[in-house]
Amino acid sequence: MVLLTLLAAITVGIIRTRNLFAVVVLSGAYSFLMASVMIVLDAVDVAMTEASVGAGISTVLVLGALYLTKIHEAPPRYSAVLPMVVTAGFGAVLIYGTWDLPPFGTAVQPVNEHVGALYLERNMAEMDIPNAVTSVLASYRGFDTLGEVTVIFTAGIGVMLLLKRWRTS
Amino acid sequence: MIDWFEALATHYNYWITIALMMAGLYIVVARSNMIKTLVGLGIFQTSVYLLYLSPGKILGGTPPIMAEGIETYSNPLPHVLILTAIVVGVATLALGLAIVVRIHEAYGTIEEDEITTVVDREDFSDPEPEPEPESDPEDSAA
Amino acid sequence: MILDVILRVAAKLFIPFILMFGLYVQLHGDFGPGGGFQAGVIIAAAVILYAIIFGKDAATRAVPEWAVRVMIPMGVLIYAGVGVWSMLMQGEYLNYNVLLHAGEKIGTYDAVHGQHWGVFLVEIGVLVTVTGTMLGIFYMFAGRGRPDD
Amino acid sequence: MSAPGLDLHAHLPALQVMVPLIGSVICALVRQRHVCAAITIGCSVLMPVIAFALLWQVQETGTISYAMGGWAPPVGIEYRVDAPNAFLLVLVSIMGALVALYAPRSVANEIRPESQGWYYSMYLMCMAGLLGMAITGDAFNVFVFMEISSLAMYTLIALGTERRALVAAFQYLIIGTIGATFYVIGVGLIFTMTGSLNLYDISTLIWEPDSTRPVIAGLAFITVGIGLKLAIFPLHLWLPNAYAFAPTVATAFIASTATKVAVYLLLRFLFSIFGVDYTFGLTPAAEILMILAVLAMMVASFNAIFQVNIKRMLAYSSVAQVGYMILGIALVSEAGLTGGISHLFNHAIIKACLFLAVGCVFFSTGATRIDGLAGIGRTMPLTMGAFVIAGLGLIGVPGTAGFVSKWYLIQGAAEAEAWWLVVVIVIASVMAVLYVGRIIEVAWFQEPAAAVVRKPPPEMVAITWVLALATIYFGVQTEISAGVAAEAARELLAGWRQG
Repeated sequence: MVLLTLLAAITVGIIRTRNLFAVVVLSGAYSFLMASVMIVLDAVDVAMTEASVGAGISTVLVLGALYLTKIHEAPPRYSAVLPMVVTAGFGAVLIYGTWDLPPFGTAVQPVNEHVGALYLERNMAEMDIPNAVTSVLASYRGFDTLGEVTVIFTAGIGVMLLLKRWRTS
Repeated sequence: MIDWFEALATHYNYWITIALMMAGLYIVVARSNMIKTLVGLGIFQTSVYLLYLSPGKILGGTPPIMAEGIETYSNPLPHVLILTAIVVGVATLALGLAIVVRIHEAYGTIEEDEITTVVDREDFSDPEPEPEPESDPEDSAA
Repeated sequence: MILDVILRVAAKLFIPFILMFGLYVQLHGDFGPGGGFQAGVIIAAAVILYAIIFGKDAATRAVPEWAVRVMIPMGVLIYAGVGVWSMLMQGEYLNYNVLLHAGEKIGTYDAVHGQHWGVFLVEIGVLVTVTGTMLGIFYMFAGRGRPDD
Repeated sequence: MSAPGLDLHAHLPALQVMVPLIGSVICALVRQRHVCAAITIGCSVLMPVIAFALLWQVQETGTISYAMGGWAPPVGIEYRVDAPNAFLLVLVSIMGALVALYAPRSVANEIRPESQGWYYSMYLMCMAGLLGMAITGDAFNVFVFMEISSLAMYTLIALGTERRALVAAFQYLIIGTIGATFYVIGVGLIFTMTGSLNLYDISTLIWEPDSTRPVIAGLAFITVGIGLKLAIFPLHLWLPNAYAFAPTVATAFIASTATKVAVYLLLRFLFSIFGVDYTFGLTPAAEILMILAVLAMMVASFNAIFQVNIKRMLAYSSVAQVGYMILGIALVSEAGLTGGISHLFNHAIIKACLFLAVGCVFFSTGATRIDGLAGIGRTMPLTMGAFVIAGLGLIGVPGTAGFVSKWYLIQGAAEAEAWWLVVVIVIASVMAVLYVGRIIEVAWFQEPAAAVVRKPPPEMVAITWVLALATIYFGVQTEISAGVAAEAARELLAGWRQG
């Protein structure tokens, strides 16, 4: 819970800072905190990914882009009323939606009883792979992962299409 | 009152998740700097991960890696979904940054407000003023 | 300059270990946290570290750009290829149960081993594409150069 | 692929997505532009064959379920084909094939030679993503394929010839990602309450939870998320620039397929999964959608009249046409839905034809502004002839495809005794007369301004004419499109729970 509160504090910092370099550093810290929260939530695989992607690769990429562009953000020109209203409406719908969600940490709720429990039951017999996350990722929902690799592929080709400097030009 | 406290305690992670999402969305909608917009988008997406992961945690459970003598595991399915979502997030970020770099080369600025006025001028005989670049995503949800 | 030397030596010491760790994460993904994606990111990070300290040219000598361009589609091809293989073995797309025949008899399959093979190959596909893409994107950003404005 | 005993028939659902996906990857590997163009055309032409086979199979044997990885749903990911999405698969794959046949010289004209191989790769990937969204029966898989197609689309748009294309692509990237994230939030809420991601499974579990609030909030998020993708009226602001500045091939393909797939997803969620009782019984979805649809038809048509860039004018018209489709949904009746679905089909044909005709003009003269088209009808009569036919279809003149779907919509409105809707449809059509008429006036009745630099290649004109003739064909022969649309409408109205 302390971690979650810290996360919120960092976010406020990101909103208020105009120096983009500081924003990048703060968002790196945000990712590490997020990874810690994920460990608390037992999502070790996800935490590892978030730490390496969010704090590692993303930071490098944003820094690279900053190097190619500029570091300071101009003060906003328009008033922040409309965005405030949008955000407030969004939050209201979410609060409405999450109000009746089952309390945190209980085993007896649909999400942990239906398909999720099936994976845990069947995993060892059908896969013999102890890490259930790996077996779900690569086999039970393997097609999603193929899609995920394809997303990465698409982004890679897209970036190369946009940024590649050809010798002939 | 008791209800409220109970709701606060059992749903605390949801509250923070919502706060983070709102912050992320606010940055995306309100800020004109394109890189900051992308950072905000990252926060917005990352906070959604918590929405998925929170219900999957079982108090007293362990990570879903099978071992002798452990009975309760947390739910692996949300973890898998979020792994995919993280990957999608970084892919979007990379592509977005690439476009921003190209925009900076083409326009010399990465402030969306400034560019919108330039875009308007390029379309000089357009009688309609260019609409605000950000849309209002809540209109049809309300 | 002294700082530079320290960095270089430290990097030379660290990078092999980072690469080893990446491989460990890749191969140990069945038993602990990790897998192709995390390993790919870690390995790419090692090369990026090398590029930051020794320069992009040195990095492109180690992992040339054409190799990256081949790696990106190759990983997806490996992954999708496993699916085609399972289709050829009369199973549904990406059905690893049917990848291996059990013994001589046709029509019986060694499901658990098939799953192991399937997951192993698929994770390699993920590793190749992720490493390639992360490096590719980094090279693109690093090679663009600051525009003169 | 001809291993002994390989039953291709059983694998059609997987092949529908995997062929363009693998084709795209091979394109990226080869990168020779002529080879890539050949691969793209080959894969694209194969797509309608598979799609028609699937449609036929569905009509013979009913819903097809294909378990990816051999894991029966809900554990694994399911591909589920029934009448509505088989119809959509046919539409997307035909458009993909026609645009691919049109593509090579247009691409050679607009994209630098070194990039063309990758460009084709992105085109195929975009198609694979859209087909994947249409065919899958898994809520999260929809998101993955949505992102595949979107990332490919951002890239395609950013490669437009003007620098404004970059800004358009960036705005689309931001809004598209917000849309996708909203969708994920919605799916997350529903997943938390039902524990399942399989769409069919969700439809059976949707009434189970004690509280409907998270599910309704989830539905709202999904609707807004998809709404951003399909450019429902107030969420449409990304669309005009994206269509206006993207390369011709990308515009024609995206305009004729991307919003259609999003409409399908919305139909799927509102009708098949939640069911009419849930969606329209517990929430004011119908009323909200109807107001938005009417606003879209009026405001966007009005905007279209005053555009100077012809592609942007057509883009605003697309927003208005999406309004017609949403109106069909909001009527919640068989006639209304039939109108909406057949309008989806007809509009795809008409809009593709218009954009391809504009592409021919751009190829020959480089003009994108309406005043640059002066007298073009006299110098390029063939191309502009096709444009006029499709333009008449856009207005909804009897004898063209546009008339058929509008007729069903009017019928649906009349059944609901909402006479003001009939008036709205007529007014929007009159505005279409104005903006299409303006082009025709400039093109045929003004002295030629721009010289035709070169004649458009025959295959480009031919494809444009195929679509123009299709506009007339489906206006006269209504059994095929309206018939299948009516069948899909009946299936959707029945929902999955009852059926």
